[in-house]
Amino acid sequence: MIVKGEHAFSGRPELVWALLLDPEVIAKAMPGTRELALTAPNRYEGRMVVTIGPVTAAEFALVIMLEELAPPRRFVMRVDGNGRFGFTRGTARVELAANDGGTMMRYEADLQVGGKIAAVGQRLLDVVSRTLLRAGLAALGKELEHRLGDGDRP
Amino acid sequence: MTESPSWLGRRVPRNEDARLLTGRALFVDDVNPPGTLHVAFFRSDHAHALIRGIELGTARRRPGVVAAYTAADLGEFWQPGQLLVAPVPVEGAVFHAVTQGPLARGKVCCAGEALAMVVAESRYLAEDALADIQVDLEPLPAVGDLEAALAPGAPVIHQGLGGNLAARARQRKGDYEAARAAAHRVIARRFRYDRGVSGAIENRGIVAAWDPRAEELTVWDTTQAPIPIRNGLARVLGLRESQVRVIAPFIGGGFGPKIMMHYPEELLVPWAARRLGATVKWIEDRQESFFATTQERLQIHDAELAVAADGKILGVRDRFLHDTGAYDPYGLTIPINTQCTLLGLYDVPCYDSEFTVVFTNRPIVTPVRGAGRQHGVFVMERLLDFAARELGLDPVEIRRRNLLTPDRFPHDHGILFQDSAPLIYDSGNYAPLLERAAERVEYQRFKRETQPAARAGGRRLGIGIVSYVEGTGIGPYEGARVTIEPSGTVRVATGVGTQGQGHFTTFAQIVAEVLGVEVGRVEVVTGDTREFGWGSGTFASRGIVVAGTACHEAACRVRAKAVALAAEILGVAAEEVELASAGARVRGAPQRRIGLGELARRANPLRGAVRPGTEPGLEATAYFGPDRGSTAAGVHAMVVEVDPETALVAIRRYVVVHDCGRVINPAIVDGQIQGGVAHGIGNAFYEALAWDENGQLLNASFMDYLLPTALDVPTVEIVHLETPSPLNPLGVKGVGEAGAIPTAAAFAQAVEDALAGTGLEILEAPLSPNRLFELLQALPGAAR
Amino acid sequence: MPGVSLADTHPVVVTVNGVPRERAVEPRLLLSDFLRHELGLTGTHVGCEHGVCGACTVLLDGEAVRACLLFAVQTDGHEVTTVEGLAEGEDLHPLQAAFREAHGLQCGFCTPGVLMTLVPFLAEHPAPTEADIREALSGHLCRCTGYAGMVEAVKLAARAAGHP
Amino acid sequence: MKPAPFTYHAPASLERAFALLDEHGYDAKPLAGGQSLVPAMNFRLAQPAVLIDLNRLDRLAGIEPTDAGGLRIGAMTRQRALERDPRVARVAPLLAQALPHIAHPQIRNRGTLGGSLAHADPASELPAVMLGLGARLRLGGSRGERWLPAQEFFLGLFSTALEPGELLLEIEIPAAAPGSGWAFEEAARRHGDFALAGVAAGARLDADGRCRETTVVLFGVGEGPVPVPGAAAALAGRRPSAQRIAEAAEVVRSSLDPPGDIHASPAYRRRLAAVLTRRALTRAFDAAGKASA
Repeated sequence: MIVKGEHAFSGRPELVWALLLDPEVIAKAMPGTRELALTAPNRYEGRMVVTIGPVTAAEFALVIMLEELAPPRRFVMRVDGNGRFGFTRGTARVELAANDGGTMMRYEADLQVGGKIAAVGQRLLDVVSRTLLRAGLAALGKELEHRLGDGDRP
Repeated sequence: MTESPSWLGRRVPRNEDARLLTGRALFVDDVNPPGTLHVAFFRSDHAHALIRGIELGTARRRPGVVAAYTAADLGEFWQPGQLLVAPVPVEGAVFHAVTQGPLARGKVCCAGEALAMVVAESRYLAEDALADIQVDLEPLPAVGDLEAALAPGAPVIHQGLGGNLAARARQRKGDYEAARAAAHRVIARRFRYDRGVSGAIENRGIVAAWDPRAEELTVWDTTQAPIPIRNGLARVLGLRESQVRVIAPFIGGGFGPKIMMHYPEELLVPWAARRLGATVKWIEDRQESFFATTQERLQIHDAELAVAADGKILGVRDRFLHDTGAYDPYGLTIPINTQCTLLGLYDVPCYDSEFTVVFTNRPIVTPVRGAGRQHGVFVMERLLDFAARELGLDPVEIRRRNLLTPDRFPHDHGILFQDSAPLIYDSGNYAPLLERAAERVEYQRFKRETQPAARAGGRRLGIGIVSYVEGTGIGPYEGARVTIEPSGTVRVATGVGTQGQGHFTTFAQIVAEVLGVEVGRVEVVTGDTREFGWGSGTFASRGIVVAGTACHEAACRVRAKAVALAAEILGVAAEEVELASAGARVRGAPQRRIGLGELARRANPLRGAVRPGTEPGLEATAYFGPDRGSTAAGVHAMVVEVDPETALVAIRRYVVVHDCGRVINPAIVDGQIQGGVAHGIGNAFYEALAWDENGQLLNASFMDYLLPTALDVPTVEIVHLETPSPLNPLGVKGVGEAGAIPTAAAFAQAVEDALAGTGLEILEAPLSPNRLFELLQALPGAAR
Repeated sequence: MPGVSLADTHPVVVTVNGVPRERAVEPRLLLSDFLRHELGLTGTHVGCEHGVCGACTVLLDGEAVRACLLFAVQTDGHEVTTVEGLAEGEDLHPLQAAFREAHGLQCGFCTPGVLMTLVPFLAEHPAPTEADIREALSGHLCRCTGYAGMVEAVKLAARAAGHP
Repeated sequence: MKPAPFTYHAPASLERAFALLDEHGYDAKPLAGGQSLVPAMNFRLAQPAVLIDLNRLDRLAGIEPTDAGGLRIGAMTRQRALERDPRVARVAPLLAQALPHIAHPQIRNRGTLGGSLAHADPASELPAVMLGLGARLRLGGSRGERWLPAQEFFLGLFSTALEPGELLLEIEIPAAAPGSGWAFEEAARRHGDFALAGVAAGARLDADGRCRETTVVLFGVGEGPVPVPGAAAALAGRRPSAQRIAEAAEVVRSSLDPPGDIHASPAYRRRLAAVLTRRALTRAFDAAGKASA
């Protein structure tokens, strides 16, 4: 499943870059993520507990790796989650560009879902991924506003 | 009791129904003795992966769990499965046999392949324990696309082979190239027929009980082939065949996959029962069934038809890919069926067909109702439709011009069939099938009045009319034992199990006819190796032909014994004795009679001498093995209504004119056809397994995998024509798969006809509304 | 159910086919498994366990429901009727007889559930149209018959009950 | 496919139910008809630690007329009871038209109105119908009760305004204004399947046959029920000709961004939504015409 789009942030690319590489922020941007920790350079590990409607406590062991980093312009994020309900794997290419004072983020992610959630939940995969993505971007935006509000403004 | 007319050809209500209707019939999941242990399997989420490790410690420690096993725990018992069907000896054919082991070892080759087995005190607890299992799998790229699978650099599923080619075979007759050169038109298209499940409402299941005192293993199995299961289990478990009893009780639908012997579970459950000295049970759940039960149907054909200006077929060339899934235990049966069935009812002077069988990271492919036949029919019938369009001929007319005429039978097509025998049609009379179908569906009137009138009113009606043959009744053999008991009851035991085809009644009719008793007095036993231990199973529409004929032969021998004894008792010559009304009597003097029960008692005396050469009792066993199959044929006609805005299609009418030789029980034969058509409608419009690029199945439930319901399947209007088979004394041919074979071809023709003028061409089955919408959108001038 | 300590079970008194049955059940025990394995009423069949195929259909207080979508514990104090409750001794229920007459079954696995839907259906629609019948049947999956024999059987049963 | 273990409570009073909800918080799941929850539990996609069975709360089931000529429906009222009640067909024809599309009788015999609304499946008929009818919902918990209009109740994918500890208690459907007409349309692969797309439409004409009120609510095409006010705007104050209705349908087509699945691509869903909207509005205006005639 390919998910792509773009999202405008207020704040310079450097700021957005710092935001996107902060485990706390990533955790906020990926709804249900818990205990995400930097375990090696550009490698984060934690747990993700997704609850959507009747699906309760779909828990995944989460590994996130950042590659091809070219600050503050682009990076590749690899996500690998495994749980009793199946697995999810994804590779997201993220590009940042200055955009009149703010930053335009372009992303294209190739998401794979497998196991029970794919076998039984296909009807909802698309709409769920959209919902999670929107929630994630909103969280990022909120966090950014928050930091800007904290006088982090250049 | 009054004289009964012939039992053959009568709509006799079924002997088995009372048990089924009241809930008394025994199915495998009903076997549940106290202390039974229950099995659940841990199955791979990944379609293709290396197994790095499996951790069962936590699962084993869970309360209620009795044992848990991986492949490593099976020791010597772990062996690749047997090759079920030797490949048809086509000259120059390539075949690489790769079969599945009981639990995945080293590598996973399809999603759902079992990695571990848990035995617990209940299925609930066994499933709880699955959550305790930790596996370390290293995912590999999955192979799904048949062409990509053969491309250089494709991931290889079975390393030893160096590629994903499972088999290749070419069969030819005549000189196609010459035919092509002489052709007025050459119609070439690419066709795709997709994968589905068999969809029996009863999932598979096995209950195995080991009796340490008697040293006997009893296995209840949802199998279409109990005798080969017994023989195989005895071999792998190191037991005598006499120590193993396999019972296939009532089976909730077979449709092919229940003959896949042996499934991993069919080996592991009996193995565990013996190892644990207990009764062990595994019942497949619906979700598992989408991964663990074999499937069928993906083929891609590049086919062309060379035709003369008058529509006469000069030749056919076909190159097709066949998806066999992760393993190929069933040899070449399906693609050979495709190759043979494509020729249909037609006179095809030149034929050049080559298939390539491909390994993919998908569940194993073995025959499912139709078993490759529908692909061949779809390709040929579609090519004829396109030829008719190009030549300005009516679809019925182009078929009429190419039918084999009665003087051409028996007809040798010059290629080999699935039973490795030459493809020779035993008998047939095809023109009447086509004419009666056109007449019954009012083809002319539909084209002339109904369709234009509907169009004027804004409704899009379309008609499709296609034909097919069904090769049925192949060997090797079946047997039956017929016994007249002192009670007067006639007992028939045969090896073929029943999955709803009505064997308890059809076989009873055959025997009742010979012995002159009521059908209700004939008790048929099937599928219990303790009752009858020789035979192969229920498949390839062969039950009535092979086992039915064995029943007939055995009954005739019992009649001879009864007549001889009665003649002696009644003091007349054997020629003067006839069997009727449950007794033997003197012709013309019905009052001089003796009941069959009394005869049976007299045939088994307690004192006195039985003359040398005579056997006690009124019992006989007979076997029948035909040299080759008998070929049934038919024509289906369908009327559909298409809503071009929503791309939804409704089937308004369905006519089948069918010839399966002598019909023993019209109700049962009609039921087989009606049910087959329902399956065919599923394959035409509703049912397709959806896989993503990683080999993940996206519709492993009845929510998303759509079996047709009572609102989707019309009542089929069925007409029977009878051209008896010369290959067996009853003149019967098989009918089990007929209904499912041509449906998708009829559907495609009818939908195109409903949308005539748009240039729509349907080259695939099934055709979902979503896909029809896409095809319509791709046409020039399509609305948004 | 084996392997379950009484600590986490609930007492249940349910009247099945007119007979009061008392058991202690684990809350998660599905009604379908309770009927089949606790009470030995194996006429109720299990085909999908997600409420689609209809093979496990039984009557709860006279209404057709999926036994795989109910927990046995929920039936405490209620009445359940299964296929075993239809026939009077050796005499088939008129609907059962009609199914035999019209060849409304083949393998017979889906049949008990179908019958349990149709009994209340016919009570509510004594003279159903074919469309009514097919809609009532659409909550059941049958792979053998193609449904035609079932539709005939329902018409037959309605006629037999004096509703042409 | 057997459910994971859970603790079971079947409270006999609302007060007890509220107390249990407060006690168990997020671990608890209310069990209404269970026709969506139990399948998810059998697949083990849902593994609630505590199940609070509402089926003993008789007070939550029942249909009562309101003084204003509407209906008050208890959340635990079975869908079949609604189907069989002539007052529903009279007061809320839109609901009566929608009910037969929900799965099959065996499911509706058990499934409840409140359960379906609280579940808020994006392909579900009833949330769209409630929006179309302008229903009000009564929510309650140990901290008291509140009324919400349907459009404030549905927040998105399987999500509603229900707070932890709150239950949906009752639904109030207003009397239809005179001269209004209703139509429900749905496209599904098989009867009773999840909708590929569907629409609940209402229309009302003024004295001289102009469009006074139009409601178009889609379902199966987003994260929940999707009202399309733009479609109404395209008709407001005009005579509902085929042309105008087609324009309204076009507004629906262009305003939707539906998800895709194996049964329907986004493009196909847009097409279905537009066609069904056109058909539903046509029927709704016919009915309105007859009602005001």
